[in-house]
Amino acid sequence: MSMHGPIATHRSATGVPTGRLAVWWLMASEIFIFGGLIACFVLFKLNGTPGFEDASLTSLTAGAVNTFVLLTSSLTVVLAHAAIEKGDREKSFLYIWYTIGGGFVFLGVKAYEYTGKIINGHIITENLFWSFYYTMTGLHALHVIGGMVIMALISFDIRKGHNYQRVELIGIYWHFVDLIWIFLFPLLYIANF
Amino acid sequence: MSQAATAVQTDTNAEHHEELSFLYKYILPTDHKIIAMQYIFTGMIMAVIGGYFAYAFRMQLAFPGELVPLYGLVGPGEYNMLVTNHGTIMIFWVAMPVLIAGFGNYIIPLMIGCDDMVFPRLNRLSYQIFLASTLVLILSFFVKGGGFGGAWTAYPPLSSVAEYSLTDWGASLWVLAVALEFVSFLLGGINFVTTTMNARAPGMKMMDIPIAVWFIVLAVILFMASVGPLIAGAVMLFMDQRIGTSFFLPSGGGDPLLWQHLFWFFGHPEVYVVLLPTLGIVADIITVFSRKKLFGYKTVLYTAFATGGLSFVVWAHHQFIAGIDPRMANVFVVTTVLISIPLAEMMFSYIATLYGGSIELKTPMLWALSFIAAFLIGGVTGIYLGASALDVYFHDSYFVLAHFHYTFFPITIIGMFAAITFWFPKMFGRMMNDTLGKIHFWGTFIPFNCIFLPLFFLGLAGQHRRIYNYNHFPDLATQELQNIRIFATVSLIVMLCFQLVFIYNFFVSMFKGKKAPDNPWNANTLEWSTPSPPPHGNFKTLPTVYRGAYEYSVPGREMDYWPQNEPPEES
Amino acid sequence: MIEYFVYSASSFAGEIDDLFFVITLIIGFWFFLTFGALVYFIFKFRRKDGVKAQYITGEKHSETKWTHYPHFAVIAMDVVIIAVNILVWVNIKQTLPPRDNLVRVIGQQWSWSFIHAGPDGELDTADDVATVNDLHLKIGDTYHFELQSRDVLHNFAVPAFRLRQDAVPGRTISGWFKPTKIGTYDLQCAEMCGYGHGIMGAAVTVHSEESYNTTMAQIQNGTYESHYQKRMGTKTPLPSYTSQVDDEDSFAVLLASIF
Amino acid sequence: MSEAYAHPNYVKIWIWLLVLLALSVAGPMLEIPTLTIITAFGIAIVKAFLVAANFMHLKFEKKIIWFLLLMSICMLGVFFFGVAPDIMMTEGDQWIDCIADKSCVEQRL
Repeated sequence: MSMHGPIATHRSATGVPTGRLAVWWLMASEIFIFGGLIACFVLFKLNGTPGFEDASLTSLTAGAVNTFVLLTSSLTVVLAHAAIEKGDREKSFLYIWYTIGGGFVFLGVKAYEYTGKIINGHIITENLFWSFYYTMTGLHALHVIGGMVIMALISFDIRKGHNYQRVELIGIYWHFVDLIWIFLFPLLYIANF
Repeated sequence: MSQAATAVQTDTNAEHHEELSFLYKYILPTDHKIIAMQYIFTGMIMAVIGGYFAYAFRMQLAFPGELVPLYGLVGPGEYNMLVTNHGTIMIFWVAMPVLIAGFGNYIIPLMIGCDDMVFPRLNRLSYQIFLASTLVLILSFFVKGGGFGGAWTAYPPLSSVAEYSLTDWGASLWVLAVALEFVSFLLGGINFVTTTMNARAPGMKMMDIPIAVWFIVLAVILFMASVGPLIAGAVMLFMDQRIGTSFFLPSGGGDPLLWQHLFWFFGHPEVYVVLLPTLGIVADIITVFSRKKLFGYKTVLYTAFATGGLSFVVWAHHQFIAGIDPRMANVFVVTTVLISIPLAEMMFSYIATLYGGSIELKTPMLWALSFIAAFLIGGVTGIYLGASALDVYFHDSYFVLAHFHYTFFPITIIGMFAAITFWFPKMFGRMMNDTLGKIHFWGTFIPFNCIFLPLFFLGLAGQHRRIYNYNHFPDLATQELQNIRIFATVSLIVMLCFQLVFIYNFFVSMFKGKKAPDNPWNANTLEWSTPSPPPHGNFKTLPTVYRGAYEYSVPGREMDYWPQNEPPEES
Repeated sequence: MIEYFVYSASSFAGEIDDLFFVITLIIGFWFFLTFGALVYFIFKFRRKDGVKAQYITGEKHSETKWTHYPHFAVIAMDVVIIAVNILVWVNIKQTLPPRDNLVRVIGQQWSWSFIHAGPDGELDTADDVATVNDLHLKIGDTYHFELQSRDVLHNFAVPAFRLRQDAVPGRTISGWFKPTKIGTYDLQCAEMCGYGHGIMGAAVTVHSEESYNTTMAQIQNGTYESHYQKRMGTKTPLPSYTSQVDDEDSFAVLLASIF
Repeated sequence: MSEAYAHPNYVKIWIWLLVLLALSVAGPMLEIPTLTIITAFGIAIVKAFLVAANFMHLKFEKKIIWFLLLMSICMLGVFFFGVAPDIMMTEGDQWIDCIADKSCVEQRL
């Protein structure tokens, strides 16, 4: 969607702008990737595989703090979108950087949590629960990092005054990352029976 | 995006597309046509590798223990590696890039009348990821221990534990290559679907889209909806291999059957992912060369929807005897056999399209008709395997092998040749030699049947797949069965030799062929309304569509075709 | 039709052969019908100068009936196939008839171990008889098998019995068969299991009662000569048989002797 | 951005989300397993819906997007229930023995 993009990009036979439609398709395929992992986790958990009682060892506080951080960053990114719609570039820029800051806090808490677990000997190969724990949260953290990088690029772009619609697109992606966490939180931190 | 709703509809787009340097035109292109060529050529190179592998292991089967000319000795480990990578390459690196990514890229923007994909740079990125996956796969043949040899289904624990597979890095690189390839096609797929949904020419309604585009998009949607769990599974398998987790290892609480489910939940829709584009291309070709409207456009479309939907609920028929719950098998038998209904109806519609036509047997038409004939055999033999009780006998036998080669060969190879011979004039602006094309056709189609028809009988005789030397099984080491194996191998060599005719024809026609007119086949769809080859930006003036894609031989018109973009006469 | 190629040596082999026959009839009918129509149309409607193709949309009822009626017929025949198949399947895999005898089959890379239950009909007792790559069965007995794997997936496949079942590590899968024909048959591993997959065979011998008892006694005395090895030694040499194959053979025998 | 729609009050939604979060954290403290499942997963679904509908503007989105997302979730459901009988009902190696006993099969069916 550069300035010289093809005409095709600006057509909209469905009524949904092309960029947003593509992001929704991306979200649909991400549902399958995370959904597949979560489905496997649930299958093993309901099957009573030994090791899944270790869910009680995860830190509920850390999980809750991270949920809070992600929910708040979701708020800021949607406010960034609202601001850019009014044409307020500087405010939008600021809100995007609040969101990125939220991402850093999230990763910090995550790192603290991982450290604590590894010191206590709960490494990825200990049992199936910890394998799933590190795989799922790790994949999620990769999505967080990816989102932060893209957001940083976009923030400078909009300050220069182009590609405003991308704020909404990265917003949808960020909310999706938030949604995944909303489901990972009860699975990994709360349901410890 | 503010101009999105009010897209400038018929501006001349020449000023967007200034001349590009060689680097940006051919190496880092954003033009969908060049990217399509990149996919097609990469796919064809991989097809040569896959064919070479087939040659090596078929020689070993016919003359066990002998040195294979141009290869050397095929030992058991090498044999496993050859069959595994033959399967992987032919499905993931030939069928998918050529038919979906290659021809999808080429014909979607042209057929729906826009100047490019909606995300040209995403398109380039997805090709580059694909190329990386190709290189990773090729690299995996040369690491210590050799390429992965655990069958293309990669069932753990064999694939996840190096001590069992004896291919430590070969297996990991294989998983990595496949996962990269999936990511590439996910990105490409998003592009295809969005393009078709949003960037259609003004006036083109859903029911005016050519079947080829419909089917490629359906295939992409099937792919996107099925591949997710397998990407998750590939991550898990990779971690089993390299980190030592035990998602699929019973000793650590995991379950090997889980991978089979993840794999086949993707693997069965994948069959339809590669099938649908060819069916669509064939539909377009038979209408053009029989000068007929497609029989029951909507019926064909709905049968494809039904097939696609059903394909998601049949996956466990690959696992009837894999230790799944036997009661679940009954459910999957019902869904599997049900899939014959929409596919049969679709085939009936295709054949009915020929009725009352004016059939001209040009090379593309020969390929298209031979596809229908060969796919009929592949389709009906699938019924045997969908029946769980017969699967008890046929599972992993040569019957299965012959069956899916009777589907995959028509899909991949015949479909590829049909598409190439049909769109060659558009791609390169020159005609292919029809006589050489026909020689190549008969030289491919007859040996193809000679290879795979006998294998059905080997399957009936209880011969198993993936065994490098049948001398170890006294029941199978009889002279009669060995004669069949030799016959199949000789046919294969004959077929491979005839491919030289194609390669000669392809390259000579590309540079020295007769100049092609804009619309050599008198076809209706939009790609034929632009010069051959289309310039960067495709159309001088972006077209407007007035009618469906298959208005051939309309009564009361002098011409027997009626291009989609021709304005209706004032009356 | 399968019988033409392979002995049918178990009680349910006939059912599977019949199912094959039923399906062959049905799909043969459809195949020749559609294939005939295809070929006929190609020859009948060739391009002739001055003859224009007909304009048929395929959307009117008078036209769609040509594809719809056959497709209803396909549904009817599908129901037949499903019904016959489920009858056979339920018999083979879903019900377990009372057993006369028991054998444990253990697959590993790349050989088969068999533990015959012995006279008492129970496993894990003192009279168990263990063999490698040699399964001995008594004709007419209904056998239950317990299928296990030590490492990767294997498949317990005896074509003459029309029997096939994956061995999954971590699970014990049971099933049944009833040999009905005396003779020695191939057992092949039918699931890719690595380097030696191509040599992972065994000999299944169906004995009369008398010969079964003799063989079992011989095994316990240690005077038994492996059927598997005898069989591998007497196979018909092929035209291109070379010394390399012999090397592989001895490898197989070596492997067999280890376990 | 061409479509004009009123922005919902995002801060209000956010406060709701935080309340729900507090509830789901408080849920397990009562130590009633059934209640925990309801608070944990029920609330997760409500939260997900709130985020999707308001923050992601699904409320204002075309029906086709809903269809797309629901289709994904349905397919996951198909996957889960197709796999569940094999992976979950194994209980080690007992299930085939259960098949062996005919009365047991009838009970299960």
